[in-house]
Amino acid sequence: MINHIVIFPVILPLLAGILLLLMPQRHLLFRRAASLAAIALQLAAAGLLLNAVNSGAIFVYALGNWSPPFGIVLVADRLAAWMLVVTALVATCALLYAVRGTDKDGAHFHALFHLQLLGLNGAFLTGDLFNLFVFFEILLLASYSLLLHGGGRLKTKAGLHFVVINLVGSTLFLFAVGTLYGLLGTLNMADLAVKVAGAQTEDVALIQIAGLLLFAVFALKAALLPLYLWLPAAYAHTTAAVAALFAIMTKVGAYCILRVYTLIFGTQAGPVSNLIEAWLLPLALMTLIIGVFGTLASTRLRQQVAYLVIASIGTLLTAFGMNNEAGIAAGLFYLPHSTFAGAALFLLADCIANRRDVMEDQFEPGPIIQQQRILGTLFFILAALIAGLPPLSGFIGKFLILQAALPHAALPWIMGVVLITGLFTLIALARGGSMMFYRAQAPHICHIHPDANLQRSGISVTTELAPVVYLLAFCIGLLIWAGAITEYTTVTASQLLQPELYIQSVLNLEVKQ
Amino acid sequence: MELLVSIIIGVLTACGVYLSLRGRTFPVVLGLTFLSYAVNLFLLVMGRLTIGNPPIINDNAANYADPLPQALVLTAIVISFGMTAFVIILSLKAFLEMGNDQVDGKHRP
Amino acid sequence: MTRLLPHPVLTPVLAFIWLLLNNSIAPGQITLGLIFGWAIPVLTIHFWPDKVSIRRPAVLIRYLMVLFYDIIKANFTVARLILGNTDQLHPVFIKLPLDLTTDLAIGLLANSITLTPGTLWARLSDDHSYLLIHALNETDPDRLIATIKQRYEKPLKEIFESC
Amino acid sequence: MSLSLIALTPFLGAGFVAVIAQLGRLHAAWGAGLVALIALLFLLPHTADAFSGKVLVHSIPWMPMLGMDFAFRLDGLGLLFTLLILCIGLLIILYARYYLSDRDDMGRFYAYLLMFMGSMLGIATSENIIQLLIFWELTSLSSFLLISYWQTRHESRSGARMALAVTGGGGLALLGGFLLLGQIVGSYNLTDILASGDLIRSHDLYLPMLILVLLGAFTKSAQFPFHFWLPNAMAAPTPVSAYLHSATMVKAGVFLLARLFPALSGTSAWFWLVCFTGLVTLVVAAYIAMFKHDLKGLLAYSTISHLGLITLLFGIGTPMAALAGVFHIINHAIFKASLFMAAGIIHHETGTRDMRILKGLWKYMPHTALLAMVAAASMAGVPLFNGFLSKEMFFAETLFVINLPWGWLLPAAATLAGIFAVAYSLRFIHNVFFDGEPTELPKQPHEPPRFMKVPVEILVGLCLLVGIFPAFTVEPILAVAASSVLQGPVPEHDLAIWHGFNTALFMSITALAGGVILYLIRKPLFTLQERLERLFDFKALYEFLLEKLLAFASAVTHFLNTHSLQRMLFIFMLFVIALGIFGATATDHDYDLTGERGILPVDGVSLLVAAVLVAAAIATVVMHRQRLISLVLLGAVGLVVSLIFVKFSAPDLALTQLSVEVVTIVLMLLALYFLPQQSPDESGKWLRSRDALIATTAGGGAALLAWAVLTRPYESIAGYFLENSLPEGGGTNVVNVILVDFRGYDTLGEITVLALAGLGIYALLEHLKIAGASHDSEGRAWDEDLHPTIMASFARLLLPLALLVSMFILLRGHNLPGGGFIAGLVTAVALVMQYLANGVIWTQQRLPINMHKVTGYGLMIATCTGLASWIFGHPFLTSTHSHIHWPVIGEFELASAMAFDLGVYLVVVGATLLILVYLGLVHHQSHQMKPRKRIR
Amino acid sequence: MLAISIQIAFALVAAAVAMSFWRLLRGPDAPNRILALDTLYINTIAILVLLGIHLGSALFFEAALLIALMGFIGTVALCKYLLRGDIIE
Amino acid sequence: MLEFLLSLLVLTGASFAFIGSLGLIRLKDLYTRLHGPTKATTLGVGSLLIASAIYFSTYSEQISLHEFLITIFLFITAPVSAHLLAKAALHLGLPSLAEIPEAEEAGQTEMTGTAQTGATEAFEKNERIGSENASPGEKARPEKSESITKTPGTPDQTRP
Ligand code: NA
Ligand code: NA
Repeated sequence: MINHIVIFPVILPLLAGILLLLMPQRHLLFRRAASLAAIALQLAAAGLLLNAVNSGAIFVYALGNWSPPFGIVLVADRLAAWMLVVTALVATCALLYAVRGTDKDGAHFHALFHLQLLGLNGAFLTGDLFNLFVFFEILLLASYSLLLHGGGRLKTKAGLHFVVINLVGSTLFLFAVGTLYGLLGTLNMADLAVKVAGAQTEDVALIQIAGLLLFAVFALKAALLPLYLWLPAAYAHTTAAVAALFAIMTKVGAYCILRVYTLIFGTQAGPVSNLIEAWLLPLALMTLIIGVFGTLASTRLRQQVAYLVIASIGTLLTAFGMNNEAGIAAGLFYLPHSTFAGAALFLLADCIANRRDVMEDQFEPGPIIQQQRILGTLFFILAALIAGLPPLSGFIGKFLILQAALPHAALPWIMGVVLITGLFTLIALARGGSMMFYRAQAPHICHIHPDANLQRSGISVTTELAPVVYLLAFCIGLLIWAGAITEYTTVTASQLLQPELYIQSVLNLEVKQ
Repeated sequence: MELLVSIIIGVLTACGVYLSLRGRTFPVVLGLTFLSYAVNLFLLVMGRLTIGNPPIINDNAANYADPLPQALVLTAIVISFGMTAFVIILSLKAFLEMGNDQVDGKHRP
Repeated sequence: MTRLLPHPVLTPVLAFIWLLLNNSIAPGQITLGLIFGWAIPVLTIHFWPDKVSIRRPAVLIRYLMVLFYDIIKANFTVARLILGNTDQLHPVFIKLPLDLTTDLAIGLLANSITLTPGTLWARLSDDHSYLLIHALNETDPDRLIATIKQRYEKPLKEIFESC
Repeated sequence: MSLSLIALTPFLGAGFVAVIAQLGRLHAAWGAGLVALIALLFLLPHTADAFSGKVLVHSIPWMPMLGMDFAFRLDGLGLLFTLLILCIGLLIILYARYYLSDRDDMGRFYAYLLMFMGSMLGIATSENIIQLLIFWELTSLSSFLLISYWQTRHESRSGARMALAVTGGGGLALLGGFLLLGQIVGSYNLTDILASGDLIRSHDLYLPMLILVLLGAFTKSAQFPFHFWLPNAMAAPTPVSAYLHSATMVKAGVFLLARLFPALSGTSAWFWLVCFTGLVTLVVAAYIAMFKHDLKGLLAYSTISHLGLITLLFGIGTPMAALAGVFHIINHAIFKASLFMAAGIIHHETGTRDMRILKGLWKYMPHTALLAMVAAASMAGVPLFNGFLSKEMFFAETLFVINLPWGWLLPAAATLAGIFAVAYSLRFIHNVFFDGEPTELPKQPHEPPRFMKVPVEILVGLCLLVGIFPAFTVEPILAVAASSVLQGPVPEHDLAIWHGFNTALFMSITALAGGVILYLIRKPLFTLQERLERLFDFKALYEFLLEKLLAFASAVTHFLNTHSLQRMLFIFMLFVIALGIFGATATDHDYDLTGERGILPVDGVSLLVAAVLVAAAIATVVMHRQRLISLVLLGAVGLVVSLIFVKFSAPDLALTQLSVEVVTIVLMLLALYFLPQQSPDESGKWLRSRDALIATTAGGGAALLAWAVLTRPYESIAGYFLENSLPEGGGTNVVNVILVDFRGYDTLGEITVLALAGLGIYALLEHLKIAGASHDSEGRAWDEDLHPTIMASFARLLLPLALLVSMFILLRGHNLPGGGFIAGLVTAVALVMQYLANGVIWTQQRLPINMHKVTGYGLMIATCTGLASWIFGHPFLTSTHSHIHWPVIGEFELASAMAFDLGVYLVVVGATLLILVYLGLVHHQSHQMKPRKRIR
Repeated sequence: MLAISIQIAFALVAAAVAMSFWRLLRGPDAPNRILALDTLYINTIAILVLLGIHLGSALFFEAALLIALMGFIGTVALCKYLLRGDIIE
Repeated sequence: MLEFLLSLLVLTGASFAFIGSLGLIRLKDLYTRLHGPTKATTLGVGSLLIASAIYFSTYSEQISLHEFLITIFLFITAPVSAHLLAKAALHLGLPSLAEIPEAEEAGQTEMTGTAQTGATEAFEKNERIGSENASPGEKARPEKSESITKTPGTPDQTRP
């Protein structure tokens, strides 16, 4: 019996994208409804898949009914399902925020949005290295367009940089895939894992090079030091809903690092085992430091959140970089937290900027804003959340990461950097928040934006902030069900560190003609 | 022949890298095109060099070129075509919005 | 009728080309050729504002043979010129007054002139009254004009523009 | 169950209070009081058990995998703190109700206060140390809110931020310490930790763990040199100060010392670190307190000093010292809370806290003065007041090291601190209530409202009761608290005022007498202190460091991120090269670059063509600044690349490359129309050389990699495709069968990319308006012939032919070079030709097809072809094919892959034209705009 | 004999490629370079046809066909660019 | 016999292709050079295609005539490109050995071209010094210095 649910996360956004493209452009409400319905379906599909893989089984879906390693397979394991669920959740909130108005700032927002999800979901599910490249390209091209959605000078500049550097990255990806194929003669990741483990000593150096080039590609997507430079401007200048969705984008890089360097170049990889161990942890720690320096140096909130995203990727990859079960499990707990928190802050920053007239989100004393109380409270909570202060999920994540670091040789480094950067983050966020909320001057409230009044009537502030609150609620959910979730992530981590099951599930797949 | 191909790949890569490091959008686009040529050739020859034996099944052929890299390159060509088109238009937009075609929107006289 | 079969000439031509492309005269290919030969003109009908009609097919064939002969001959002439002392060349621009009026006929004339080595169509005057021709080595422009008018323009006029 | 509710009630109550505050200001106060009472109510059932020395633990499962539960604990120490927090909390709630003015938002205040109360209760009742830490950090957060309550004031904001940074930062250190502690013990439960003292003390990680834990405790308890946040936190409303700096916030630190005393103490590291810190804090803060003109400032430093005293006691480490420490915690909480409240009353009624202005208030508020005097006497350690008892115990304990060399220093320093304490207590009373007639007060002073004094009266009463009848009042709770601190029997002690003439009494007398004398000769000391203060300004130091940190962070951030693409790419390249070199060298195995595979001979034509390619590529680089020329050269490069594809048996690729090339050149030309015709020479020689070096290295790397792989023997999965292409895939063109069948999923993704490019470009071009140039770059006007007539007619002639060819390529693709991509591109090119020859509008009118739809339907067809296989119970994209025999026509092969290919075809046509058509429209509009000069 | 002739023919066409390319590099102006590129396209067709005969494979035909059909578009576009700037107004 | 015919055709074709490109080197101005490719297209490629048709008709099972399509397409397209090149050259005022009739000069504009005379010597001198980017006509023109003009139309839209 073929489990078709494996491919739902790919088919649904694809069909949604196509239908939204074919739908008459004038029926905005209709398109919004369709778009939301589609995301709801994806959420359901991801949830079902998560439930299915929770049994421990790995579902392999042979596309075109060609047996691996010849055809392309989708592989749904715990990790993939986890990523799918996180993506669907954050996308739902981003979309809910976008349908309030920013979706009509440019053409084809909804189609692009769903195709972006197609790229993300496809990347999480695929079991084929070249296919991963293809879905990278989908998610990248969609992200280029979404990034530029609505237009504007700064957006264009940031977009240009983002596009060009990613094009170079794509080229590098192909060089790496090509080399691997040229040496090992296969593209299926499970098969590659087998072939890499049995590689000839003559080929070891070349395989290493290919593996490391891949690392550069994934590090670029993940915005790991020194390849993070594209991110601050790109995330700070794009539309809020898009920035919120992009909170998951860097995690694709992290996902790929985790997948490829546990499966293909992991502990079982013989002569090239633990290929990036020497690189990942130091770079991740430095990324964390640089990200936090950026948050300290930021002069506006959205920029600060962008740097927080970088810092969170540093933290996440620190966890993965420990290359032990507890570390990976901790990272997998931290991943949704940082995604939700980052997304929520991007959305909130937009709400704040919209109310501060020309001050926007600059860290300068401005007017007292409408709904100061509720926005301030949310900001305070989200700041504590992302800074990793108790009792929210950020703290749990950080705690788990540090706990995982205890047996690690680099414990002093990890603990020192994580704790000190935590302090700096606290200082940075307290400064920014106090500047915007506490130093608000004059009790007058400005009404400058033409649509501002409409946006700020009582009902719409609820819908405006609802996505933020949902994201916050997800984080609280992470806290409350931390037990179940850490159990899931721990088993996931052990599944990743023992890739035999994955490899066998893929390579022993029986294809019925 | 292998050496020749390697050199070609190397030169195309070098030219692509050099051009993509330039400060104006147009040479950068040229550079990206070069890089895609380079990598397409690289991918193709990863199935090793075969002359005169296209992977088209017929009774006379003794052996065939590896068809898989070719399929991959075809995909890569089309993708890079889409990407190139996008970046061309984007650079046009950037030029319009920034008043010059410097990649960083800066104009150095 | 015009909508269903807009270009009675084009349909068989396309079908013929289809067979050429496929190197085959299998019944299936003939059918396909006819289908495309019919469908493509129907789809591209808007791109053809006026109908092409060949009034004197025999003259057309003779014209093509003349052209073919001229091309081969001129090829050798020009080859000698290029291999010889190129400093001795006497290139010249010549205005060729036109009697032809339809675009297609003028086009074919210009085409023929260019295909024949040694002469080159450079420009069509705005009022379509003459063609500017560049000749690689010509000392007697009037003779060239007369030759072209006699060998090419006259048959073309007969084929496309005779009433 | 109700154990866990003690700490959680205030949190729930905070929300409740915030809501009912909407009904009226005072509702908030009543609500808060009620909440505190309820929490007390939850505590009551357990008091008897706790008093009897039982340890109550209640767990709620949370993260079982990690052995982490929500676990609450109530023992003697916990009980003591819980009572202090709740009782003083209640008094503060009452006091604040009168203290806050009409302008202050009571709901917010009480909500924050309750959150803080809950956090403190959580610290006091946590069994799990990580949970303790959660509440610990929550006190930092909620105290931030409380201190910054008057947020419009600068000192409130900065004080709050400072407190948060220092205590929050300390909390992070504590997290580290607790993690290590958990690692050592193997459990985060206090029960286990307290039982593992020996294991902990002998562990390798003991010292780092101890330092981290102490960092947490010392920052929270404002120990030197982290003390500076506390005086700055005085910007908080006085009820907050009274609460935070008497019984709660700062006590959390010493609570931690007490809590972990059995596990951590008893080593020389503990002794030196804790004693030394406590001693320095005790003396320095007591000294500074003498000179503070601000009433609350004096109390703040006094608080620091007393915390130093308690810390020192725990540092001494004897059971008796620990008992004295617990006792002083109680006493200090009582007298310091009352003193803060008294200071608050004075401030409230006079409008100032400056002791240089405050004078002779005795006359106006004698009742308050009396209360303040009792509390101050207690603070000074005057007999009959509670402070005296614990202080004397402290003096006695300092003597235990007297036999060590320099051992006399400790009692001497303690006495000195005692002298200072007496002096500042005296100053507090004398300067405020006596010392002449008040003349400069902002307000006319009078006694406060009746109920504002009640809390002070209660506390002052306690000072006296405990001071006079210690054995009947404080002894039971002290004993049970001390026993839980010591995790064992409480040492013999006698809580009495009189213990006979002993050294401790002598020290007390010295302190009292010395204090009075010191106060009398204070004038010259003030001048000396003013100079010293500038030397040891920790707040300034903190701000300086913070400023430097920000400046450094800014410098680093801006140094790294210059928002320059060139820099990003440069770094990327460097990184890649570094990785490449690492990969090539970091291996234990020797290897040859060249493998063992035989190589193909080179023929002349190939050599020449390769030379042309290399020369063209290099020429493009050399001439790249002349854009049109570099484009022509690029065309040549592309052509040669397709020739290479042909040479190496890849006809499909050659076809694709050729068609893509045409469209790309057209696109680039379309863009170039608007762009400058030349690139200026911007990169200096150094930059060019640098880039050339990088480029050469990258190119060399690629070449070496290619060479290494090409010369190695080879095995791949290709055989499967060659074998199965015809029987299973139904086509002889294996490349095409891979594209539409074996790896059709890739292709589906790829056409999605193309469609996305179309959509994205459409979105980019929407509203893009750009004026065209009226002249070329050399200043020539454009040619007037828009659409050369003859070219137009030839283009039209070619259209049906090209379409026929594209159909030919589409249909044969499955078996021979061709397929949907190439066919689509040929169709697109045929139509592009029309645009070139006849212009956008003319062509558009004749091609009334929405390219969005074409793209969409193409994708739809491809997807639905894939979905159709579900009907037959096969996975997505499973193909089927069969030979159909049609009459007349003959054998026909039909494969579902052909439908897929049709989808591909449509997407390629749709997306390509979408791009060109909309760019064309931009061009068309450009002519309607005023022409602009060319920008070079 | 045919084999030798083909080798000679290859040499001749290769020389043609070299000369065309020389013009492409040398210029001196855009039309000259475009002309050179156009000639290169024609030379490529020649090479493809020769390769077809040389290797006895008909699979090069489509490439030659496409160049014949579409190669001129590059030339036309480039020339139109020189003439009008905007090539598809 | 067949092989001889094939060899002849192949050699003829290759020779004309060669001569066509040789023209690019030997001939002195663009207009004369334009005559080169026509040879390559017509007799050059034509002979090769005939050879190919004969070859494949002989050595494979079926008659191969599709080569003629290439010729047909080339005969349609090549003159168009040649024409446009000539037109562009005239427009740009490229130097010519032949005298350009007055009405056809590029001088419809403010051109100050020098190349109308068609004097061989002057032309050759020009070509020798002609730099990569400029025809002699362009060379004579003074450098234009133009300031940046902000393009109207799209105001900064950083925020909607
Ligand atoms: Na001619
Ligand atoms: Na005074």
